[in-house]
Amino acid sequence: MDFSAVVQDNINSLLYFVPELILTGLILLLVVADLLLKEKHSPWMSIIALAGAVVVMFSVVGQYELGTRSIFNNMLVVDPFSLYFKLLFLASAIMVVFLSIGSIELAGRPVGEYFTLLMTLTLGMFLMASATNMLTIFVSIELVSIMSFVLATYLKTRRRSSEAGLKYAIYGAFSSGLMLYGISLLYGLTGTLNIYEIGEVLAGRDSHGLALVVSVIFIIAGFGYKIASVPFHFWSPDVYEGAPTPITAFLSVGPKAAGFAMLIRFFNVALATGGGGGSESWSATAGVDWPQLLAVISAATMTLGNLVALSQTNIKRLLAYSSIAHAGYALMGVVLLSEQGIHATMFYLVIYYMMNLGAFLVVIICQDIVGSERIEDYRGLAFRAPIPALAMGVFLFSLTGLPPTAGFIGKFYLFAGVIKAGTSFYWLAIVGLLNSVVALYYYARILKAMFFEKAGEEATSTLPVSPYYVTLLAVFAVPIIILGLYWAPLADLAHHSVGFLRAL
Amino acid sequence: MSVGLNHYLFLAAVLFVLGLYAVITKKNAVTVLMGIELILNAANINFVAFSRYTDTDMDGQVFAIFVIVTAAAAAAVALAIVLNLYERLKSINLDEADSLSG
Amino acid sequence: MQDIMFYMFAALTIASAGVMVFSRSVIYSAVGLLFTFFGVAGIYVLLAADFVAVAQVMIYVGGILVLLLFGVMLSQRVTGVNMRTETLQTVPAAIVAVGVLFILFRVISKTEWLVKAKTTFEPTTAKLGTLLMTDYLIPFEIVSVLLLGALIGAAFIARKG
Amino acid sequence: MITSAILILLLPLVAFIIQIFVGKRLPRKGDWVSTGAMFAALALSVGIFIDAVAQYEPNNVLATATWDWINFGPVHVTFGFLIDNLTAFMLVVVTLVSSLVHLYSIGYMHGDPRYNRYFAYLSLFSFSMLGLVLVDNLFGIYIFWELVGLSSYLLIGFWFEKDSAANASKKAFITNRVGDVGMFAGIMILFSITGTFSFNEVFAAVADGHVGGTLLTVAGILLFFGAIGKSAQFPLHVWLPDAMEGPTPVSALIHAATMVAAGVYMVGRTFVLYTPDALLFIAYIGTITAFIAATIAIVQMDIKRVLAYSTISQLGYMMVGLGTGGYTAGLFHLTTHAFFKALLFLGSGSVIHAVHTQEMDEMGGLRKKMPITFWTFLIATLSISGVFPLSGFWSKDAILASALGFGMTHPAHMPIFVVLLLSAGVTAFYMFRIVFLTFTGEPRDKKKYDHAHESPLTMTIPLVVLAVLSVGTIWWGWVEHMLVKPELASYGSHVASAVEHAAEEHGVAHSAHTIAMFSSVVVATLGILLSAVVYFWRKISADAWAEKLKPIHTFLWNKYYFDELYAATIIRVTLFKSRLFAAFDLKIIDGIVNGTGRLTAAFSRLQGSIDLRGVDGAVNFVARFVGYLGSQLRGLQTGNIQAYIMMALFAVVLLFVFQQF
Repeated sequence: MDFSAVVQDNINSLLYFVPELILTGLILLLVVADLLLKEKHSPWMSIIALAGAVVVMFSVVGQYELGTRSIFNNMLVVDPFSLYFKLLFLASAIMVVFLSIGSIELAGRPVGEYFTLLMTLTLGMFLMASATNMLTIFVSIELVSIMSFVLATYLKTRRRSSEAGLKYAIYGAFSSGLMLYGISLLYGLTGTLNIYEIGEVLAGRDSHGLALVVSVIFIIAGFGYKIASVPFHFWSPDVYEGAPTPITAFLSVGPKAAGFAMLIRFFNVALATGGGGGSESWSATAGVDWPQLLAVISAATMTLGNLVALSQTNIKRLLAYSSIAHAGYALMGVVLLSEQGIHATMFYLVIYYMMNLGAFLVVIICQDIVGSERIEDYRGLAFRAPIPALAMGVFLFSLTGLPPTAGFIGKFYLFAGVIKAGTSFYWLAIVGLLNSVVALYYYARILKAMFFEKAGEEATSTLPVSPYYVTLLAVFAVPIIILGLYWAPLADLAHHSVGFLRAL
Repeated sequence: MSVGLNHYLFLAAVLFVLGLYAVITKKNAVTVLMGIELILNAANINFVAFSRYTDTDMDGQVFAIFVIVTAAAAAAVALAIVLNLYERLKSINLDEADSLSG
Repeated sequence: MQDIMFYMFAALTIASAGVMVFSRSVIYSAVGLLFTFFGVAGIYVLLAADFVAVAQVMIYVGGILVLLLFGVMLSQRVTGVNMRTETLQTVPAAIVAVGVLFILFRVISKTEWLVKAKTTFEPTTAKLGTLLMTDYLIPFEIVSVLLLGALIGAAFIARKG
Repeated sequence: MITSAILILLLPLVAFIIQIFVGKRLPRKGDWVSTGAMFAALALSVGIFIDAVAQYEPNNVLATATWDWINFGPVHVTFGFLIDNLTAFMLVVVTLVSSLVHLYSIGYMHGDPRYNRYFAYLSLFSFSMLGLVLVDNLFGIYIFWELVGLSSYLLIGFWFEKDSAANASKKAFITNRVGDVGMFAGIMILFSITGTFSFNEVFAAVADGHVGGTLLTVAGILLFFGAIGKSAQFPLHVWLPDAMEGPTPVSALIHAATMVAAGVYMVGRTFVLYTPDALLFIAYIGTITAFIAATIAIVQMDIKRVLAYSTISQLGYMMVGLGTGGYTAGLFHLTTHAFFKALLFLGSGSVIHAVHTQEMDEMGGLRKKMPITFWTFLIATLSISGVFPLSGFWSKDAILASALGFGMTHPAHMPIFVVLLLSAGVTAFYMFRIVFLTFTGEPRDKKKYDHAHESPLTMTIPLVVLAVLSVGTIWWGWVEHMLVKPELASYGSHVASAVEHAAEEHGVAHSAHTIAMFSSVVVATLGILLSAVVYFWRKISADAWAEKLKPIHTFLWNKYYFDELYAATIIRVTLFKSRLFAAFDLKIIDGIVNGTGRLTAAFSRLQGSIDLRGVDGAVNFVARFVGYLGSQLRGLQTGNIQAYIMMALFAVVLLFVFQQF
């Protein structure tokens, strides 16, 4: 491609880049507004952030008409797959703004930087979902990571938050170092950074042996750190516990989903052939059994997450482990490298978004009204604050995967996918099933504390819950029930969005 | 034997492992960050060497530049975080930052 | 000639990296890192990447290292704690490190890289500049947002209150 | 008819919604909403039933309705109703028992602070159970199955102020989930092969031979796991006795007509899926359950616990019926049992309501105080004991005949019949033990006796209605015609052969009937007489016999040393030994008397201890082991970031090694 053609392509691509441009504009607007507004805690910041996010959302929806296209000289791609994830990121960002507004932890902290960083992080996730070049993949991961470090440290005067930030930063920098080294090896092997070309090169050769395995394992370290899968999960419980709760909620949903988007795209484009155009499955290239490797990671992730969650006493930490376990479940769909599996994972991530954010919302409310994160302080909550307790019941049921909640349907799709893939993955399905029994145990423990145990002597009064929170709870809980009964629209959307650009 | 691609790769590998070792063993947070810089440098040597020795245009060099820039950004934030922790703990030893565990 | 230069720079890089890693004094470590960076810059020159070499010196030596030293000073001088860094879990770390090194050496020596030596040496700066403005326009823009975000974040965390 | 079906399903759901949200503000706290809805559902069900009778044909499908629920790609799920004779039957049973329980609860729960909540849960429960009966696919049945589990959890833990109730509900829920996992896996296997959940399509696929062999056996057994959990079969029956912590009407509902019946119903509904091996598995599980539970029941002193074990035992009978090919017999027993067991529970509730204790030690002589309760209870007891011509006689006899027929064609499996027959005697023994200890003799607690009185009308009317239904000689005729085994000739070869083993027995069964009838009457009479000798005429003293038979202790001890070894494989030997000793000590104190009684009692004690220590122990052991593993893994999270990094690196090396080899 000659010079002028490249420039022309860049110019043409702008049309496909509108949501990101608006988002960038929003970030700059927030920076300027923060400088202009005298008040440090002006509600205007959150209003601007929300309004901006909604505008971006509309423009993302509009992009569905544009079809699939590779932009900016194959650095990024716009396809239904990325749009689906972008909508999910926006939905998480918007809900986290709502969560943050009420959070007692964040009260009195400067809002300007907070929303600026939040929106920058969202931009990073957008890029992660559509990156198709190892360079954009790396840079967008860095963008998300660095913003996450700062947000995790946001309560900088508290020791736990500072410590969480430090651990996150060191672990994150280390992971991107590993990943970078992996990328450099892959670059040397294939001579290109573009994942489509990588796929072609790998498909054209039969043996790659060691170097490919090592480089991909290092790259998995980078993705695995983003989605917090075993054995790259170690940072997440500590960070989730120490970070401000709205940020914990966000980290456990947004960047995790972005990591999944990237993982799915990378594996299916670069390391597998076939598929596309609605055909059933892809097969791994290069004589390396990637599916089995991913399956082992998936099984280890859900098992470790669930087992360690059993003995937790802090609810944020418990949810951290539970979110590790859920990453393991969601990985079940990725393992197959098939359209059906990806569909299941995408579907599950949205449901996970609702139930997990919902659970964290209850944690935020309880920090406010009970003033504790310990499960034992949740005793008797059903009588003191029935609405949050009831909502928590819905979220936990859904997380467990019991009908008629959306969580059941999500798990159902995952299991259906794995089982349909044939006998070689039955073991994974069995591990998943056993895990869901273990999970029930610790979720039931919270429920038991809330519904079946009495609060201590000193705590018997009814606790007031503001209408604002009640509305938010309903926003999460009602769809979970509705989707548990009628999930066709969401499943259709996910199904429609599976098709991503397979080759240039 | 004249110096070829493999020599550079071996050099990078040694640097990489030294970096890993520093990251794992050093108590001082700043030295740990230094170790991470070693890892990044190792990767960069790979990129530039591949860019030179294989038929790959200049992508590797571009990548190296991006790595250097993002490393600067990451280091700035990480240091800010380290100093912030220092204000809380009066220490930047990582083994003392273990109140979150289990 | 090139070969001798390589071995010199490689020796400098590894030796100073060794000092960085094994020294108990933070200051020594920093100095070791400084020379490592210089050594790597030399390697870049040998690899015909003049611009990257310059960027290495400017950003790493001028920026990052100063930043790190600054961090050391700021956090240690105040309390008068001696600037030593203890080590922990050295034995398992050594085992893992040797394991990784072994794997990497095997990988490097077993793999058939697509070697096609370019013997010409031409200045890269202009070419890189063009690339950043054309093919790599979007990563370039992303990095600018990243720097803005990092700036805001670092400033927020570093400032009092 | 579909409209009625939808209404039947919606009525309790609407009642639930009304109750949970505005129940408190309604007059009488809205008990009439739930009760009215249930009676309306009953009327509609009876309507369907009459239709079914009017257009009678074996295996008649009265109506179906299917809507696309979700339809694309690999997953095609429909939602629909299937109404056939079996459904019509179950609808009547469920709505009838449920309405009576509603009515009864008005009196029983009077004054409870969460009165409206209670009725809301009852409605939710009825809704789930009716949905389970009505749906036409495996997916739907699983969803309602879980809903039944959920509402039972709420009802068992209704008095959560009691720790025991909170724990019991949790235990019930988790134990059930263990079975459900198997069931889910079974459903998914069938789905993965046939690509559909619909009963008809799955059955058709089986008939065409798409599914078969070992895989079908495995799928069938996995499905049956669900029934093991819900219908409290060995070894997952441990939750049911504890579940008595719920209010007594709930016990009647859960343990008589609905929840436990769900498993039996499910097996009946999917009957054609089971291969001969799977059926044999079911039959043996049923046999073991029937016997173990019956023997344990002998020594319990808590009236509700005895009934709980008797339920487990009777469920075992039903499973044996199904497993030996006696489709009609098994489902028939389900129906009759629903009525007489509901009656027994409601009767015991009436007693408990009067004397405020569940311990039979503190009762006695209540006959004069509570005549209606006594007479209805006696009818139910006669029925469950299999006394001619009450309903229980017919259904139990049908099962025994089925087992005997099976044994006659396959002599190796004769023990099933023998054990069942023995258990029938034991059943008669322990049931009459309740009657004698509770209603006859001198009052053992004078104060409680003086306080006792007959229950109010809302409570006694259901008793009388159920008593009338328990007499029901006419039942058998209906059922035999309505619930004919599915026409298996139309299904594929292997199923045909599967059920052939039962089909050819049909001829045998006729001759078996006479033998079974005779022997069951004899055994029941013996059991009743024995019980009367010990507990009514008190000719034999418990303590004296305990002393006399000391050598037998030792003998028993050694004999069961094998059992002990068997159990010790599950938990540690020493632990078990000490507990076994403790169990024997207990036995001497309130032990049993007469020779046979003595033996059976010792046996049942042992069974009880295996049950409590062994099975419970195994469950606890697994739980503790998992917890231990978790806490060990938790130790990895030391808080030191560098340790994390090293572990991650170590794992990277491991992954590499894994990938290479």
